Amino acid sequence: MDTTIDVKSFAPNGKQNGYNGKAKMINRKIKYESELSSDFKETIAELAHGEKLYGCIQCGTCSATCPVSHYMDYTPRKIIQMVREGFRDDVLKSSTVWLCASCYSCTVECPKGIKITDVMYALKREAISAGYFPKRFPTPVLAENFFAQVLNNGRNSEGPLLMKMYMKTNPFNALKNTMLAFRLWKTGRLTLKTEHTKDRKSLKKLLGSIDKQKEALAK
Amino acid sequence: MPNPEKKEKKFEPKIVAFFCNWCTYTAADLAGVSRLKYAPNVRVIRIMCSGRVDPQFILQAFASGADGVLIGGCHPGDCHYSEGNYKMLRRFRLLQRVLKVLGIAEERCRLEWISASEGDKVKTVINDMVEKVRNLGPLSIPAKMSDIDEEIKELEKEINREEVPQHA
Amino acid sequence: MRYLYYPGCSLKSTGKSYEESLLAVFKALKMDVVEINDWNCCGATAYMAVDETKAFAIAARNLALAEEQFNKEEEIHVIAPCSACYMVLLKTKMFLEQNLAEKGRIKNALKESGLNYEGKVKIRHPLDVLVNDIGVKEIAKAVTHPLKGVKVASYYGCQTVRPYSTFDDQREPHTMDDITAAIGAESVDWPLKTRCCGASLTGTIDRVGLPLSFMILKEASKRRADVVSTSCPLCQFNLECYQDNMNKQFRNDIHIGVVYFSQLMGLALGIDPKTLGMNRLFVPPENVYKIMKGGEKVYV
Amino acid sequence: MPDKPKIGFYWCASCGGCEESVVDLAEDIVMVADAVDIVFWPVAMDFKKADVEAMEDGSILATMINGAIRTSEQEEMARLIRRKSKIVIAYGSCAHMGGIPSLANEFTREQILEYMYQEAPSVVNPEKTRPMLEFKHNSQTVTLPEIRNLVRTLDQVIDVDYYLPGCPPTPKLLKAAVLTLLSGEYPPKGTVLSPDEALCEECPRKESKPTDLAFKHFYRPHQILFDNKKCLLAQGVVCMGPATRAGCEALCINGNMPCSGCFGPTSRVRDQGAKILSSICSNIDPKEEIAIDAVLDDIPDPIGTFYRYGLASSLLRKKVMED
Amino acid sequence: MSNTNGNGTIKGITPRIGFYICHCGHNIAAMVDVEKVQKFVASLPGVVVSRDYKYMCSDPGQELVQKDIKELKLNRIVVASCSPLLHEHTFRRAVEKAGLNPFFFHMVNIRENVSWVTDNREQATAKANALARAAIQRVFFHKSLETKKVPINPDVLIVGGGIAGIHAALTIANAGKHVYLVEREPTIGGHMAMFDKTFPTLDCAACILTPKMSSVKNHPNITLWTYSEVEKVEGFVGNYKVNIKRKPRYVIEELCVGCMDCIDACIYKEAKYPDEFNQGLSKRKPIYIPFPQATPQVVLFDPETCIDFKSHRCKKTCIEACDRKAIDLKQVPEYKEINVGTVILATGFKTYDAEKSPQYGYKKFPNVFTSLEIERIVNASGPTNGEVLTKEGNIPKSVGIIHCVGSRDEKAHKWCSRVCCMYSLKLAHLIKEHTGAEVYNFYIDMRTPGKGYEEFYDKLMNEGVHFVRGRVAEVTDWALIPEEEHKLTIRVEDTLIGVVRRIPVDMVVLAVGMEPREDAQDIRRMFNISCSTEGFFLERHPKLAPVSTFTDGIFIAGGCQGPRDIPDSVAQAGAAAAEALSLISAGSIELEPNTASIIESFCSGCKSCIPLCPYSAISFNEGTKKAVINEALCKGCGTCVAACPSGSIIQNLFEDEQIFSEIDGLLKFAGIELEEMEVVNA
Repeated sequence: MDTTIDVKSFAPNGKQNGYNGKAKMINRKIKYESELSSDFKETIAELAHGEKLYGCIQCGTCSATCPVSHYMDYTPRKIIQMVREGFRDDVLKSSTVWLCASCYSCTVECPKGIKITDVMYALKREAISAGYFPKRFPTPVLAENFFAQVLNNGRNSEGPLLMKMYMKTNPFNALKNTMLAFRLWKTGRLTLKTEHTKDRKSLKKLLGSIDKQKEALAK
Repeated sequence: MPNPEKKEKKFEPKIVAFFCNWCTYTAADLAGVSRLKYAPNVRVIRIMCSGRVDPQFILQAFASGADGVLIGGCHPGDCHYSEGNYKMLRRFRLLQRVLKVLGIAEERCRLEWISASEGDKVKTVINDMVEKVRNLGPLSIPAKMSDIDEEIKELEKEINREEVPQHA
Repeated sequence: MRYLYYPGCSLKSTGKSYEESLLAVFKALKMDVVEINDWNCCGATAYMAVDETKAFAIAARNLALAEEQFNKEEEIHVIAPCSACYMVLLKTKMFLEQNLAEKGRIKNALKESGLNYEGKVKIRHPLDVLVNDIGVKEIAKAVTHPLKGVKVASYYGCQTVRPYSTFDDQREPHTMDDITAAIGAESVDWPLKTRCCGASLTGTIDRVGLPLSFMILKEASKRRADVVSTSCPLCQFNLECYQDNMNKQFRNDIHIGVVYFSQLMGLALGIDPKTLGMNRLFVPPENVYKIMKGGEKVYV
Repeated sequence: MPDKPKIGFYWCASCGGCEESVVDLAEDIVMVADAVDIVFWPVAMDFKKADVEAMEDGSILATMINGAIRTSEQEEMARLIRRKSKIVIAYGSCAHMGGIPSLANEFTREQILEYMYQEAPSVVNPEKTRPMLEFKHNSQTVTLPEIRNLVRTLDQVIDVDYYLPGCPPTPKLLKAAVLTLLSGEYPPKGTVLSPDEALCEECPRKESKPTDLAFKHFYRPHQILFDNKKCLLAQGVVCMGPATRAGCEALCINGNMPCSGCFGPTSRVRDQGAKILSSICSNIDPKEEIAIDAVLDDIPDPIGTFYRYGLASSLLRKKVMED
Repeated sequence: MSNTNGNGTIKGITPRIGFYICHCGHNIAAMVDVEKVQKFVASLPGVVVSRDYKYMCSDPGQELVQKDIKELKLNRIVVASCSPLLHEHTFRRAVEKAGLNPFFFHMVNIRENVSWVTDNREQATAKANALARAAIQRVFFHKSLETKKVPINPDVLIVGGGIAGIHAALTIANAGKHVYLVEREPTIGGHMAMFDKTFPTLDCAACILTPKMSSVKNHPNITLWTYSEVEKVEGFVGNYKVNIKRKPRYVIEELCVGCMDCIDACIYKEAKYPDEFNQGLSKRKPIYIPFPQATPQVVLFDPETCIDFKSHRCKKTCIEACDRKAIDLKQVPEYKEINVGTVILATGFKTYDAEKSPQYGYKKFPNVFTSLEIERIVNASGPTNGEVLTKEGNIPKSVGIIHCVGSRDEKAHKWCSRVCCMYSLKLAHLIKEHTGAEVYNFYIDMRTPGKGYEEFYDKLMNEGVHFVRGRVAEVTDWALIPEEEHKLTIRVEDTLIGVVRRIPVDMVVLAVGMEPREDAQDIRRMFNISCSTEGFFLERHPKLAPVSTFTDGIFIAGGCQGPRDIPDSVAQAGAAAAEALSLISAGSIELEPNTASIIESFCSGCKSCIPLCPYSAISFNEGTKKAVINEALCKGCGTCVAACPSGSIIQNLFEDEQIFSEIDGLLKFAGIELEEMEVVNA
């Protein structure tokens, strides 16, 4: 055991060396195999229902066709490669996952038939369960609230949903959009009333059964 | 005779396949060269043409204990001998009816067109068939026959036993 | 043929005029359309990101409800006008066909809530139904006020034609353009028919979402479109309601009507604009109204 | 007449036609009766089982058993006869291949009993009474033989030396067989005492068979009027002749009916039904599945058509009961 | 009715079987417990010796068998190794050398059928056991057979007059054998004739091809039939009968000298119809010659566009202009029947239809060209006399070349077309040379495996051509910034940098891949060969028999077998020619003796078999009233055997008893195997 080296000791802001963040321009760009997660690609392939992602030829069609890739910290192509190589933490912490607008153009264009949008969904779920998403980042908050609302009511009510999201993430934004909300209300396109299905009991049973089956499966 | 109870636990269907030399056998070779993994339950007999498959072979295979029979030939119009596969197709259609009446499920006897290039089809067809036959369970005609034939062996024993006291 | 209609949440709120105009058009074309009883949310994009099995279960509930509502012998066609609903229902159906284990799980869950799903339902987009079942010829026949001279930029958005739908070309869709032609208007040839409008981001990360919408409107104006025709409540909301925000942010002055294709159809079929929910628009399609009244177009 | 060879006849599951065929020897029967000593022939003379049991093992030269084996009694008798006879000849289609009785192998014993004693339209049996194997009456036990689960050919129960095929065998073949026995020059064991080639060889209509049949339809005998000169297959009638052993001199065809295969297959064939199926189907005209099926619909009962006499001796022997 | 008797003798012969199982290095031994199989077989009745060996096909392996045959007096041999399609002949020859009839041998395939396709060692071993047992049972019934030889007709048919067909034709003709070269188009030359320069040496394609084309035309041993198609093929190796249709040119080929006076005289003063040879980029008249070096130099009419064919009211100035009276507007198709011993198919390929990838805007934007169109444009004799211009007539300032169009794409073709990287480099060089434009190559992977190819890539990089590693998502006229206005913008991720780029260009070149011709399936049916999944003709073995097919005497060369460049096509054509010549000089070929025969004494003359034979090998002998098989015509399919209702036909190597015992061997063993597996798993 004496021979193993703690790789973290090589970090530029580690205590062992003297940089202490003074040289911010210099970023560490090395990965050790021990930092990687070898089963990550299997996990994601399973969650995304496809092993095709192993066959990525890194052509970049996904990135080029993506309408938002230029805002992403890693382009979709890079994400696929990082998934394959087990860069779990970097992938799950990336903004790419949350910027994906689910427009499916990458899935349609991929010459290898990789369902990239589904990979992104898988990564979103994985990031949420790993608790990796940024706390005040609105997309996961929206997703979670949406989830709770549909669980309870069976339907989504856009007004209350957006209100809640803005309050949780950026109350300032809510103010910015007050005017818009008012106009929507005036044209009859927005209510603060909560919509719901009639038979909420059966819905509860349905979702409860899924939970039960999952628990049984986990055992 | 393996213990039937044990057999049920790990039922591995036995499937006899007749593959035509030019298409399906070549495709099976291709599957091998491509290292495609498939269920080991199918044992192949090479014939020159699916037209050579005598319905007797299929019945014999079932009678000897096969749980399924697979016949592979060239696609219609592609037969190396121009029309042998059509001859097989016609026999197969009627044989299926005979088998049905005789209680052998349709899935146990299968005719597939697999061209020389379709190594992956060999794999999918075999896996699919093994799965379907596995779900059907063992056919085991020899075992069933020997069970039924027990009834006449019993009598034989009885006669041998009874004869002495009766006529002594 | 009877159709079932699955509105989804948006068509009951922000997309109200989509529902109003679509049902009016269906009625005008003498289609027999019934709403699914007690439907629930499709699960949509955001939901998928949290719990996939539940998302599929909740979507499958709608499919099961559809089967329950129509008898066994009948073909069950469910019209889902919202792109997201359409895509999710289609995806659920296909997924359950392919992933048998998951199908079993969901069938069990449905059974516990007193439902059963056989897999008979066909999911249809209104564009698909109108072009492939009714046919452009029938539509053209029903037109009373052809929109001659109106230049329409057909905007399909992303999820209507991809990735699972097969009724139209994924890259160069044409069904909405076929309808545009049938109602006497003219289609603008433009490359952004299926480009993402950023709807799912505009509300959350507007820095990314807004430019996407802006580029679409900009190109439509540049190509002299009088109106943008949409087939998705999210696209319509996004492209229309944020026009003020866009103009402020990109120091521009874009004012282009963004309407549902069904609203344009309704106008051509002689339906009163109010019935079509045109009064709910923030940016009324002025040029369309002007041309219909025989006036001159004005480009802003 | 101690020198005369002893001969026996016995019948199992059969219609009696085989017994009749012995009488069909006509004047030759006198020759037979002169040459041999018939020691056992229940249908014509009064014999009891005990009489046979009393005979010395191997004391009968040859016994001809006709009929399939379907009850315990028949089995018992077959075994008994086997012990008492030097040579056992399976006489007629039923003993040879199971015959028509073996079509019962398409069903289970239970199905048959249920039909016979409950479901048949002529039966009134609300109590669902069935024959019992044992019945006590006045302190006496009356027994009935048991019906077996399977109808068997004779050689599936006992060792058989020769086969005389046919339903029934022709007098000519019987006479030849008896002469062979008397000659003492026995053919190899297992021989079928009939020419080992197909019936077409001796068919009077052989000349009229065309080279190319290309079946588009099949007809059952009641569906068309046959041309009484032309090959029946050429008329679309399923004739088993090509797959059936010769020897009958085309009796049925001479009666303007197709061969139904009672002589069984040639020695090179294991399954007569499969062979005629193969031959006929290969010559069907269409190539498309749907069209092929349409032609095959003209053969509504393939088992009854191709296995009329031989289900018990076919490769599968019976309907398979899957668990 | 059992087929083998308990004491293991058949008709008085006691089989003495030798069994040999091959390890094939690790190929078999890694998955099959070879020793276990060897021991199991040793316990079977009739087996005298059972051995395993590292490589049975090696000389020592074969010698092992031969030694045993002699010393142990073996009379039956079973080898369990690879596919019989690979080594059956090897072992039969070895057995024959040891003095045993080669057909007392049987081969068990435990590599392709077992070790390579199974991932469980116990199951693989059990399967190998079953197959071996079946073979042991079967070989009991093998008989001594003689092989049959058929003579080879020395004439050769070559279908397709591209570079592969031309080279094969010249090779065979130079060897003194007669060749029929049949080409569908009015001229030979194929795709190569359309190219400008060839990579990597930049030789002018016409300069190196034209001499070969005229050699073909002038060669005494070559019968050249252009504008002709094969209609029907009958027969078999050594003796094929081929029917060929010669389409009417409406010009008598023997009389025309290619002076082109008739073309000048045509009532159309201007060319009006798209010129096929120039990819429709220029126009031709209804009477034309495809290109100046066309071989043969004979004009032809296009009846679709010639006025006289449509209205019969033309002044026929062309006929008047021809001194040699070569024009015959009443010409009808001519049918030829030839006999040849071997055939070489060199029917070539087709380029991918770029319209099927709409994201690149082919046919939508006028300045998007395919590579074949650019070949013609840069060619000095092409539609623009070698000037590279946009449709508007301007010299492009920037050109984008998009690689892999239609290749490496599940929605188009999965395969790599092999030639596009190199020809794109060549076109980049030529365009830059002609225009001085900025040239961008958009590639996924640069594939330059060939002599001098990597050096050519190197040269291009030094010439300042841009290389962007990324597959283009879209070519669009959607301008986002002023410099993109009125240009085509290419959207691509520069994957090496990790940034999405938008690059405006004046001209786009689509490097379209190679695909099988539309009628490849018809041709393959006609010649009774197979196609691989993608539709190219299937070779007998990808490595060891790359130009042979599963039908003896039919060889393939060039683009019809798969994407390849000129040097490879020529090499393959040479190989195919050598294969054909080797058959011709052997004079005859040995055939498998798997023919069928009728046992006369058993046949009842029912005629069931007669119509079933695809080769009309069965006839009815009116004298004996029995059917007879002509073994010279029989190809050994066995259909008649399966159909004979009285079991009177036997097929050598596939006799009923052989197959029945093989079935039994496979199955009887299965019971034991289950028990064995349970022991293993317990």
